[in-house]
Amino acid sequence: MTADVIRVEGVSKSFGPVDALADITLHVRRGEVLGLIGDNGAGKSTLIKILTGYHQPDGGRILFEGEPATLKSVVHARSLGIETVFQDLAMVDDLPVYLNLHLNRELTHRPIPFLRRREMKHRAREALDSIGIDIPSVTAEVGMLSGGQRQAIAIARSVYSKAKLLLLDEPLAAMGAKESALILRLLQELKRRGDIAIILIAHNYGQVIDICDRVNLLQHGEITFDRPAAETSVAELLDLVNAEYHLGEP
Amino acid sequence: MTADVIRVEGVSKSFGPVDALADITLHVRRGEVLGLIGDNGAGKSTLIKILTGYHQPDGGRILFEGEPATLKSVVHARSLGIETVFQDLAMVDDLPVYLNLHLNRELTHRPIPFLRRREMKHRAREALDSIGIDIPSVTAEVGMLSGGQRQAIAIARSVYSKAKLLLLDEPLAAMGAKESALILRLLQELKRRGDIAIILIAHNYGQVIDICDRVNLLQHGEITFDRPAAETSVAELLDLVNAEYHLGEP
Amino acid sequence: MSLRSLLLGVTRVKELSILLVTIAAGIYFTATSDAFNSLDNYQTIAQYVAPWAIIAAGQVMLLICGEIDLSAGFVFTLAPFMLTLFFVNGWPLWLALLGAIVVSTLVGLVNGLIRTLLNIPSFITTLGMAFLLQGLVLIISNARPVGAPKDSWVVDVFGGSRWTEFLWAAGAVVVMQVVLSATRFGVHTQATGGNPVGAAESGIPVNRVKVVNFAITSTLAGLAGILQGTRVGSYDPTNGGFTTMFFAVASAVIGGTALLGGSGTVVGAFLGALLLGIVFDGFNLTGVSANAFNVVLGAAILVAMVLNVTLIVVRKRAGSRELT
Amino acid sequence: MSLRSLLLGVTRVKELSILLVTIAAGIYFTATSDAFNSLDNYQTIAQYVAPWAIIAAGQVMLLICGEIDLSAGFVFTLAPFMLTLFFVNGWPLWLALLGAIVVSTLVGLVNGLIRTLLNIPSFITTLGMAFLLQGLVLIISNARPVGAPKDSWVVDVFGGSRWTEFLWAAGAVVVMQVVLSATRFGVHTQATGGNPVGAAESGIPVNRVKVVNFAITSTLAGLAGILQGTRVGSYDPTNGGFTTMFFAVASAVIGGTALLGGSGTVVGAFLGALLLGIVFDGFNLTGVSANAFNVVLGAAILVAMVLNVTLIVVRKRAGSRELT
Amino acid sequence: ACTGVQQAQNGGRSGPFPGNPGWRFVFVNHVTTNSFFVPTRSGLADAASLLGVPEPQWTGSENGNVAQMASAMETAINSKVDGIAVALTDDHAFVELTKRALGQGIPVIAYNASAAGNYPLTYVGQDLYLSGFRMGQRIAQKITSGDILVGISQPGGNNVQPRLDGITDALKQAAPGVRVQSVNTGAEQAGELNAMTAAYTGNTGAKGIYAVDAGSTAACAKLIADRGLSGKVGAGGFDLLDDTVAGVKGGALDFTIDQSPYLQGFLSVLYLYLFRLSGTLVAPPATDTGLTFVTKENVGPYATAHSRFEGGDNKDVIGMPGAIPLPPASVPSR
Ligand SMILES: Nc1ncnc2c1ncn2[C@@H]1O[C@H](COP(=O)(O)OP(=O)(O)OP(=O)(O)O)[C@@H](O)[C@H]1O
Ligand SMILES: Nc1ncnc2c1ncn2[C@@H]1O[C@H](COP(=O)(O)OP(=O)(O)OP(=O)(O)O)[C@@H](O)[C@H]1O
Ligand SMILES: [Mg+2]
Ligand SMILES: [Mg+2]
Repeated sequence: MTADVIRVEGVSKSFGPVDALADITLHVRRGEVLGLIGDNGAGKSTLIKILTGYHQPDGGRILFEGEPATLKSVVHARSLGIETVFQDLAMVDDLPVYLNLHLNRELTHRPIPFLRRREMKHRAREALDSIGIDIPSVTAEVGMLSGGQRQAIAIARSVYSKAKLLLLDEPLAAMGAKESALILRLLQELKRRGDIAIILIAHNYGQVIDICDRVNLLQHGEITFDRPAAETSVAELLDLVNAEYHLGEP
Repeated sequence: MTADVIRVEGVSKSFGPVDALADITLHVRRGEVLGLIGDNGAGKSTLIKILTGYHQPDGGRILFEGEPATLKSVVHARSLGIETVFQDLAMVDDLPVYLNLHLNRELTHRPIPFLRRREMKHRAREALDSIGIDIPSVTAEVGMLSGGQRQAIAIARSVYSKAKLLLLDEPLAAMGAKESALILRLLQELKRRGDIAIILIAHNYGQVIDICDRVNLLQHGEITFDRPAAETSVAELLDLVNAEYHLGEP
Repeated sequence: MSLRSLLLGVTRVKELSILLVTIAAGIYFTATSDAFNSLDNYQTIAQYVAPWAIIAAGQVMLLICGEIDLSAGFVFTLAPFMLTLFFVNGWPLWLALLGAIVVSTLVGLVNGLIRTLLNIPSFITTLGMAFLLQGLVLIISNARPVGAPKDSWVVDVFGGSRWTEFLWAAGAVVVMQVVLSATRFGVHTQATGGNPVGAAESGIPVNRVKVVNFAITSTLAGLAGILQGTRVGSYDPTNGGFTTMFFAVASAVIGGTALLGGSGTVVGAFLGALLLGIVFDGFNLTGVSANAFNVVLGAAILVAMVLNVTLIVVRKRAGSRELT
Repeated sequence: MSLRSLLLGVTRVKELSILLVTIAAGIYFTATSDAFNSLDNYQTIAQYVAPWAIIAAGQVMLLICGEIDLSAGFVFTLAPFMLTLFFVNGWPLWLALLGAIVVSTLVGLVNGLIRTLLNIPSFITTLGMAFLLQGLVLIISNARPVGAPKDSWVVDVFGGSRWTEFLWAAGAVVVMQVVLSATRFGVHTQATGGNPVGAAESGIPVNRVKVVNFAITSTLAGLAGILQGTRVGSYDPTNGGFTTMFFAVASAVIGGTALLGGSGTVVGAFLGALLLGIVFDGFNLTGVSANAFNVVLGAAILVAMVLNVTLIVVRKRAGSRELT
Repeated sequence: ACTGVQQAQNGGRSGPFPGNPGWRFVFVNHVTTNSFFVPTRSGLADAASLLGVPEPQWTGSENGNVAQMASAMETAINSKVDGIAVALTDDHAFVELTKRALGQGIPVIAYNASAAGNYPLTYVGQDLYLSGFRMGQRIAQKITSGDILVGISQPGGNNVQPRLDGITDALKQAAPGVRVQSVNTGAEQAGELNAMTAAYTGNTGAKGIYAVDAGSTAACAKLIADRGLSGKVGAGGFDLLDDTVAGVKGGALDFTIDQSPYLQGFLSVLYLYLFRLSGTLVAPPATDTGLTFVTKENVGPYATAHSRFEGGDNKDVIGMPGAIPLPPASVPSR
């Protein structure tokens, strides 16, 4: 059993009057996929944005690889090996696909740091093909693409980085069935390699149970449920989220 | 058996080099929910944008309530009774929730056409409550809300209009399990009333089969499959979309 | 308790911080110059403020929907000469004035149509229009100032009598603020600037919204030009121009309007103009000479904005703390 | 076949349409004036173009990342006087020039820091800075022009010798275009303007990108001011200012830079400046009189843009048809 | 950088005169930052220093904006200054203000530009239109037919447009064969050179190259030097920028016009001071500050002295020439 890649202890965060996170404690180990579920507006994205250095927590502490870490900025978090697919995707519409794929990680020549456009295009093509998404051209501007195509680019961007911790905020929301399956297989592949920890946010509990090792439920700003995926079921999760809801009933 | 609310005959659309739609023929009857499925980038959103008057088709024709109709603009389509939830949601981040809910349908006093803000807030509150989404305040700016909260507002906006044809482009993509269930129930309610036709785009085939009367599959710019929902299954749909994919395999 | 909630309500008013900065400027000049607080001086300040405030009332709308009108300053210059042209051709004064205003509106309409139909950026459209109008003024006026008409009720109402120019400014600000915040058109203007695609998808006629706002801005600029010329008693081909447009836009931005569209208030722009007017008048009053004037003006603008931003942060914090 | 694919490639070049418009303007003036095509006249055009092109090379970067520098014109004015100040205080000329450039860079740095740290809109930050610098120039120069230094290799290199000013402009354009399109910094600039939140989420230091671009713009503006003053042989406190800034921004926008950020090219801005230079020179050449000049100028800008937009549409259509 | 330190304290006395409470005078100007008025500001500062009053405020508009000037004058009245000197560049805008100032016991005199139908106590300066008219007459002595180029920095600008009008009118009378082609040169010196160069390139047959503002005049000189046109075309203009003086000296320009801007500042302050000191008894006289054509003959001191009286830095006594060139013959007043 390997050590925790990240540990969150008692983290809280408010936006003015809105208390998004009250007291969050969770952890993920290397080679583990943690599923994070919860209602809309529960605070899942807020937690991810804290772990990725985009927001600063109001209270609590974060341990990265056992060391207390203040995630000052996205650059800082990334320098530690934390990669994110944001729910809003962080795409620049005016830039072509291959540059979005390499955003802030552009390849350059040495010693003169000019862009290696050809190589980036090539790599972009490869990355997207391996995800199995059909994108007309890697030089197309991202603003023209369909919702699922954009999401695929965002995922490819993070998955092909050498991250220690991968944060995925609803990566499959706009993905078709075929594409979802391919991406889930990709995550499984990453998991098998065993050198990465993953936190996955999703509203599709079937997918969560399929891919995740453990499931955490975020309610009222706290983690109210933490169980291995093998020991729970879609039905139980749905019951937890909403007692009135019954599976199967339309 | 009631007449078709809308009939699409041989519609095509290209964006420069990209042929998004080749030759689309489909129809929906009053009181019917049509599920439209297909890969990412298949052209589903493009078709919706044509039906809603936002794009103009390159070829083919559209019959609305039996009459050939040129959907000149969104205003025009809406004046005919066509309402849409766009995949990109069409939210104005700087405006508060209740104004987004009433966008281009603001309530005004008579004879002086000042805004009836109080009433709009009230109605917004009601509409959102009935969907069961938890939004801190209807006067909050939409830009601050979570992905699911934004989507709920877009849905509430269209569902509470008096539409004859309701177009929903992945309305549940970012919705939590609880919220999805509530919205599906809402659609069922609308369907029961029988005076509206609905086209629903979704990647979750379980939901599609649950709620829809009929399923159409959009592939390579054409409708390649048209079957009552009762006569198909998630497994069949998945097989159709991708022969290599097998349900249950992770 | 009621006082507390009142205070709480006040902290939520967007224009509070710029109001406080304006008051601070007033206090500063009261302390440094005896003559600052006199009716006469208030009038002088009002004279600075009025044209900027009137034009800004339109520019705010344009900026909110993501456009800008660089030609407004030259419509300001042109309108009085159009009035004169009609007047000397025998139209009654009130009709000549109306005619000049209509011409101003038409200029805005043309700006808007070029912008939306031909899809040329407003910066260039209105820059071209600005030069065109400037040249036109010179040709019409033969590059010479002419006296404003006199001795008519029209003159008295439109700038001739004391304070009338400022009253028009106040009226324009109130009307435009109401249009912005209490009508569908105002909401559509905000939506057009905030998310053009989304607004169009919702069926808002974004192009029409823009054209109307161009027309409004131009109309107000023409009115402002006539008012100022009539107050001064002289129509001058070098009045207005880019300088006036600049200060109007600056008023809007100081008052909290985003240059990139989406948000802003007309009252804020008025306070921005008031702040600039107080600063101009105050430094003239305390005897700052021309060479040093701009240093002081520039520094004052920067200090005022730093103060403003600080106050906004404080206000937001106070507001949210109370709410929690 | 190869010709066809060449043609196809050409239609995809963004700057093609504005290039065609510029060529059209050149043809027009060739037809109307015998003197247009002469080396002497090319030099005059180059003198118009150089300052606008140099400043625009920076402004394009700023506009792309969603900012604007209104003070660039006054850095242009200030730099020669800083040079003089250092020079008369005994510094060698090359060091004085370097010092003046460094001061320009610092002004940009301050603009950028105020903009990003205090979060004051760049329109106001740089407007305040513009007035401040203008005042400073007037005080330093006592509102009087001074002769530029003479008889030094430094003078010859920096504007003194024929065409050197234009060569610097060409150099600035090439360097900045390379920075924009071939370096990470360029991509980050585009990302910062295109989606500030997304860029920040990707870890791009958006504030630093902005500050650097402010510094670049100011540096180039200072250089342009020194070059022009040295070419003319006189440093004048009325040079530069809002007019020069305006034409630089107009060059950028004519050349296809979006005022709201996200996209643009330096080469396009250069072509925009060239078009403006040809128009200015051409109309003076054909003897348009002073009063009518601006009418013609404004109309020419509008016509050129209409042509440009038409060509863009045609180009896009041609490009896509070929590809299908 | 400004003078003014020595007048920081209010009030003072000077020579035989009694002390004064530190009278504040204000100059309202139409182009406050124009280099033409640098000597004017030296003059008013010198007079103030001499008389023991604070240095007068120099305000108005930077670009001829009449409304802005009116506001500046109004501010001066509001703050109850002790005297106003205003350049009356507009016939209408300053009438009420002048009346109001006089009504409140604030003396008003006009300097540099005057207007009909107004009530300043006096006028110190040279008529803008007249200076243009005289220049036109001078041009007519040399050129009787063909085109001439006349650069103007700001068409409609009330410091330059009247001069252009004067030239045009004078030529219509004295040399109707001359066609005036005005050139819009813009306010900045470098642009002025470009515009004049382009205009000449397009009309190389032009018989003369003239200008009505300081910057354009300097541009004319530079253009003629650049293109080696000295002596081939008529040329001239206004004011005394370095390039202009060098141009006159080198023969590029036939003349330039000096309007004694120093005296416009100096005398205005002196008149206001005496008027106050004497309780209106010393009424200010109307003063023509003269219009001197600076030509190759009398350019000497202009070129070498860098005198403060003409906008330079030199505060020393300037040596007299051995002989004084004859001024124009006096004209009997009747
Ligand atoms: N920048 C912000 N300013 C103010 N409120 C915010 C901000 N960001 C988030 N919130 C609020 O905090 C709460 C949590 O939002 P968050 O985006 O974390 O939810 P979520 O769990 O990701 O929901 P979803 O499943 O819908 O994406 C919401 O009520 C939201 O409105
Ligand atoms: N405005 C546009 N310009 C150019 N290409 C476009 C434009 N809009 C869509 N496309 C292209 O058309 C194709 C169909 O896009 P569309 O958005 O209709 O797909 P979709 O079926 O809705 O996919 P998804 O499930 O991912 O939302 C895509 O390849 C997309 O890149
Ligand atoms: Mg979320
Ligand atoms: Mg879609």
